[in-house]
Amino acid sequence: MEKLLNKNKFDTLIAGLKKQGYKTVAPKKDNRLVTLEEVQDASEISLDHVITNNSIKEFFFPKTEKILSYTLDKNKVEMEEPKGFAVKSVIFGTRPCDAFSLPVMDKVFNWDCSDKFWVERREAITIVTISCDKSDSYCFCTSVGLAPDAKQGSDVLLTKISNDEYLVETVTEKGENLVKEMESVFSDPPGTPDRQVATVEEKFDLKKIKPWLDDNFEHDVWDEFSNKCIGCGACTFVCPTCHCFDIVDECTMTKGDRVKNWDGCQFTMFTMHTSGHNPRSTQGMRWRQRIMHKFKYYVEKFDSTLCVGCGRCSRVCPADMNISEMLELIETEAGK
Amino acid sequence: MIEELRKKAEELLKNDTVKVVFGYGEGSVPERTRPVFITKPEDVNKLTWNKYCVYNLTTYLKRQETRKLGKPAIIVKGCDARTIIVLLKECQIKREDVYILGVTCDGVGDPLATKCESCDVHTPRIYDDLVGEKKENKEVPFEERYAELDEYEKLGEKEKWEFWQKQFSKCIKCYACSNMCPLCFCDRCIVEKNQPQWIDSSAHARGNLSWNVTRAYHLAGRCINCEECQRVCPVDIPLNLLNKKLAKEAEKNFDYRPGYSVDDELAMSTYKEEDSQEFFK
Amino acid sequence: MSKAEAKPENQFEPKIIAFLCNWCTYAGADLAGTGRKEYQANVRIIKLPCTGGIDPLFLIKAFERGADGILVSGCHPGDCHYNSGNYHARRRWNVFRPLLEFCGINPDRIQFSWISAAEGGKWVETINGIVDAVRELGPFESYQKLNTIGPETTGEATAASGETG
Amino acid sequence: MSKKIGVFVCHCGTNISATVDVEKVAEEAKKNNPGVSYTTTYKYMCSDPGQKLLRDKIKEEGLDGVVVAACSPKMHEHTFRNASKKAGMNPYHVEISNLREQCSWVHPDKPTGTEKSVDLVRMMTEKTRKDKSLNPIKVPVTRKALVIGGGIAGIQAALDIADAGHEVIMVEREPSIGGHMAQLSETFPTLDCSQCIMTPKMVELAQHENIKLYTWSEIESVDGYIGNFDIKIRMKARSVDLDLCTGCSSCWQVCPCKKIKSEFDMELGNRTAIYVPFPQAIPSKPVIDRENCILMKDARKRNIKPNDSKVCRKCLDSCPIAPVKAIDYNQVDEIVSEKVGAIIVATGYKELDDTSMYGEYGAGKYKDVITGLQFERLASASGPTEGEIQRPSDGKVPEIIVFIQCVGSRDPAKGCSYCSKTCCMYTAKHTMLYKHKVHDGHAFVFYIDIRCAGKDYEEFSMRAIEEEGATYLRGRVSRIYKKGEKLVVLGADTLTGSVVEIEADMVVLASAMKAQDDAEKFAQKLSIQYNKDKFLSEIHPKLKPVESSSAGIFLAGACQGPKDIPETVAQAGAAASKVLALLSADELEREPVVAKVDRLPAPIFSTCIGCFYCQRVCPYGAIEEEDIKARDGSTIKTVAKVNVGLCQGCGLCAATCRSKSVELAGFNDEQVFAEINSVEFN
Repeated sequence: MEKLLNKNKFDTLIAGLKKQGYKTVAPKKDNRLVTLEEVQDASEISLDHVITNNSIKEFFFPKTEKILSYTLDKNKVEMEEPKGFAVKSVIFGTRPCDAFSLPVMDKVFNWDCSDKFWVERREAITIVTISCDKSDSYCFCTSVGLAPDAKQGSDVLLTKISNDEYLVETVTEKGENLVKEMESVFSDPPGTPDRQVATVEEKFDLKKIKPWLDDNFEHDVWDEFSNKCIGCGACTFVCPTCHCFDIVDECTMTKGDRVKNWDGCQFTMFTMHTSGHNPRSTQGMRWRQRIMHKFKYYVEKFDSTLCVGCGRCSRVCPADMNISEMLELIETEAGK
Repeated sequence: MIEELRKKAEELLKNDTVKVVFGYGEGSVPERTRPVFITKPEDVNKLTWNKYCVYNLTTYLKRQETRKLGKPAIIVKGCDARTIIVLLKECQIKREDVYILGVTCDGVGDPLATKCESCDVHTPRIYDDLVGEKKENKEVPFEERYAELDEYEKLGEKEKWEFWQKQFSKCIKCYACSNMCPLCFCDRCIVEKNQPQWIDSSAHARGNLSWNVTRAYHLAGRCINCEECQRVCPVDIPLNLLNKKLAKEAEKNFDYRPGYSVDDELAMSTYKEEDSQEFFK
Repeated sequence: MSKAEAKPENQFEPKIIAFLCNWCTYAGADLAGTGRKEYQANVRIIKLPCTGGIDPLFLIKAFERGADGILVSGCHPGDCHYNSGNYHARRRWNVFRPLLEFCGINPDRIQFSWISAAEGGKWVETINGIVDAVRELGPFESYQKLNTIGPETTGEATAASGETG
Repeated sequence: MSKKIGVFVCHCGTNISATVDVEKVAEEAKKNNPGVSYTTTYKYMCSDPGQKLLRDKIKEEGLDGVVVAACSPKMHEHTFRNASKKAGMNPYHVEISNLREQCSWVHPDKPTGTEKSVDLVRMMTEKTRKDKSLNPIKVPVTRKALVIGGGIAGIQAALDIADAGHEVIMVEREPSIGGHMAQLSETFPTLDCSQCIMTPKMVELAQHENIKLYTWSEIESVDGYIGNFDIKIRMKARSVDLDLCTGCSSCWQVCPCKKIKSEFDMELGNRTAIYVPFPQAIPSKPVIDRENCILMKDARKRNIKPNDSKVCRKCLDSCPIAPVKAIDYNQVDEIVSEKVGAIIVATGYKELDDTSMYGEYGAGKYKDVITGLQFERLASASGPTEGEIQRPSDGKVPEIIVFIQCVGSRDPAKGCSYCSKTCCMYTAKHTMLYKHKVHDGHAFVFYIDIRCAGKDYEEFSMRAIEEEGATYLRGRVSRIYKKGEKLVVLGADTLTGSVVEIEADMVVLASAMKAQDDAEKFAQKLSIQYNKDKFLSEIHPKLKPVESSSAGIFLAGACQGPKDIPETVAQAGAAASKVLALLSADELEREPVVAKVDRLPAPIFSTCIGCFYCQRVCPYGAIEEEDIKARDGSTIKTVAKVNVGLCQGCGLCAATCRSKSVELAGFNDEQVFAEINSVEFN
């Protein structure tokens, strides 16, 4: 289904969603940051950015989440699982790369056992994506098989066609239902809409990456490229597809919470054994792990690259390590 | 100046004074530079110097990956050189193990970094060699140096709490702040100690408050306000306000500013009988 | 008239954790007992050898565990059993206290004092003083609220900013 | 594995049970605490049957942790730990909940007291769960003592220790032992001759088979800790071989430099460049004063070895020892090492000589304004005037003499607020000595208060006034100026409210006893504390008056503060007895409440990063640096290490360590955490 949405209807749309019991999450500007967060009305929404600082990940897989509470008595333990974590919501105005991260991550959260926190939230949340009308030099979605107006992962895709108008395309049934629910704010689309979509330069050839990785577990490039890495986890935490977590118990004598927290392979402690031995003892090894996981291991296991080309890791890297540069370098090495 | 820097670096590498030069190279975009580690004289052209050289490269003195490269020459601005003084005093480096290539500086960042607005170390206070024209280190009055804090100190208790809760709630516990900080050099950070877990590793409100307060407190009397923690914070928490507040208190109460002299007593390892105790009952 | 007897119904009873040095204040608290000097029962004492051994993390943890107020007390300057422990401690509080204040924690919730082993009376006054003062301030709800990990952390963050209900 | 903890709640007669429902406390302790496997209450836990109950239950119930909820740990922690030890449990698994002093006695409302008691017991149970077995620390002891300073304090202490059969090393920086007491003429309140009682002790010391004496030597460094001090002693070049020299005196008789002010005579007499400070000196062998000897001066000037200078070799030539002369111009300082188990510091005091401080009294300007010690030398039969009281300027016997008390004492305006304690008595003595020698002379004394609080002291000072006729004037002297041959003393008599002007022939200032000039540096060398006046500090002014802040180092005499001879001797004896107790066994046992820096397996070795803040804050110098070495001998990292011999267990290091790599046993991180975490507030 195709529709047209005028910017001046945003108000009605957000208010309508609220009335229908949806929580609305949208890009909001605060100082230098544009973050996806809950909004109450359309005036809070900001669309004048390349990409939000936070990814869509945290709405399905929060940075910190209680997965269990318990009380300890002398002779028994009582456990209670959290309820009500999946809230009916709409994420409005996320980017195609972020939206695509969801089907990529569905694979890991449904593999072996299915993660109910992820699954239930996936069901409860509808994704309304806006195609990118601009990009920056960090963007490389086109190099990992996506496009600034890609539809995968979205329920509804909006694409700018004029300063005030968006072409609305429903992608899934969930999306179609949402559009129907809000029918009044949409109008019919013009016959030949002028889709304003950013161009993103293709930086490397994905096909050449994995074969090189298959052969080059040991290579000087890992250390050389990563020696400026300071070992923080910023890249993994802003990444929409990094999904490692740690589980800790936070408790007193008589009660406690079991908490799931983001963790990241770039931390020294990530692979530290109790004995003190660390199989990934240098930053070079940890950097290799990140690349290998995204472009080799995940591909082998799930037939999908664990990278959507959003470029966030490169933007936030304190030492200006740039992942697409690394991949370009691999491409060059592969060509040698 | 770039040429001079390159020449110096080349010389140092050629005559084997150092094994590696820690410097600034071109970044992925023109508005950024990135740390480079030059080990071969023929690579010195990768060195650059411009207003985007905000990094405090001394953080690489603590990392085993860069330590492995051998004795470094390190390019430092006046502010970065203060870190070196603290590192020397805190036994993290030996003076003979590092060659300090000072650069004089009029300020970095675009717009100008806050730290540069009240800079009184345009010329480094410690160096083996100096590149650039020597500049006067004019003293900046106390009030001016901490003026940034005024608007926050003025807030009421509730506003302060709400302001910081909002800031801390953004924290994702990526630890970029402490990893980037040249003075957060513990092998095992206190947040990584889990028996007992004093600071919750979770990025919830409780854990974020204790982490951010402790990180700042551990820099009391040590932080030289290079603002790297704040620069690298991916969620834009104004961390340096906390550091600056502590620097202000240390200066006010102990008349101490870290990184100005290798001979003074570290503020938090000493005391004076006349230290303030007006808040004691 | 004792405070306990005069206690009105439903009066808020603040919870105070006290970190005391073994040699002076702990002994001072004992002396108050020996002298049967009555005071309010809201304080729980944690004894350490010296105030110099109190890490600010202890205070943070005490607030996390629900304390409404904290007392840190040791030997008078010059009287430290370990010569200089209390001086080092004082230096610590000189920076830590403004830091908490800067973060919006009312400094009246943390009290520092010097109470010698001979000052049983001062101990009683100090405890009654801090209990009354904190009772006035009310429960430290804002800190205690931090303890709840909601199902939606992001939603909670918004709540903390006070913008939504 | 979880501990099995027993909780024993004491009624303390009715002291606790009257206001605390002890049964409920016991019940609650068991109810909700997985660690507690046994609880009971008992009338008197500290009684014999109470202790037996504890011992029996530890065995029967197989307890490995005990909480006794009773009185203050200051009362019976020891009792219960000992009882547990007897039952085969490590005593450091016992914790005390203070239900009496800090609860039942101060909270008369029973529900309130009970509620608090439940909390207190829970806190201690939680701590107990994290208690670790600790064993007393055994430190080997070198059964030998070092005495620093050879005045009366050092001599007395050294003799006491040596007589008890232990070796003593004595180090004195002057050429002879004897100190200030050897300079005194007579001593109060008995007026017996100082040297007559002092010199026999000096001889005894020199001849004692257990005492090794280093004179003209100073302490270079002190390392180590109680029982195990490593001492380096600098033997300053004496230029005289002590083994060869017989002390025959020929050298100093021929020395051409005869006009050097004698330190021993307080510069009122002269000595030669090669000299013994006084006839009864021990050792009675000379030393060459290198500053003033013309040969040494010449060698210095020309930068040649002294022996190559030929300016003057009179002493060498006169030395009758053959074939090798006892004089060796080229001698250099020598460093010797000694190991000792205990140290007594008896470095004494220094008489105030800062004349600039009392410019209005003309000290230093007017020759006839002298200090107390100078007067002692004038009055001494062995002094420069052979006991005649003659004024230094012209040798005239003073007819009118004025004594001014509290010069440099009790004068906050001049930065010296303390009382020198001895001046009232020695001034009274001086007036007597003066009157005994100058029968028709008149002595005036300006004083603030007369403080004569020793045995027979008051009588002594009254004798000076009533029998010897000294005129005591209560007031300060504002100025002294010269008028012809006289010194005009302008003062106030506050009792009559009048201004007094006395034309005196001589003025004696009762100068204060000050700390040695280098007391501060010296104290730092030994890591002991000192007060604002630089007197060395005892660790407790009442209960540990001879112990310094460093274990194994004791204080005797005026280095700790002004003292007279009887007090000094008593304190020296006390210090000696402390040393003897310490040296009585090959090992000493210490409480294991000490800090420890963590050690882990490779490749971490320790989480310590070696910033050494702990070392800087440690009041005891107990933190050392340890290099962690790789197999090839290279240093991997340098980390902190606690010397358990020195550590006193304050925990300052633990609270300073940012990574919490240092912990204090008995109050370790997990224990404190458990205590805080167990406070069930919400």
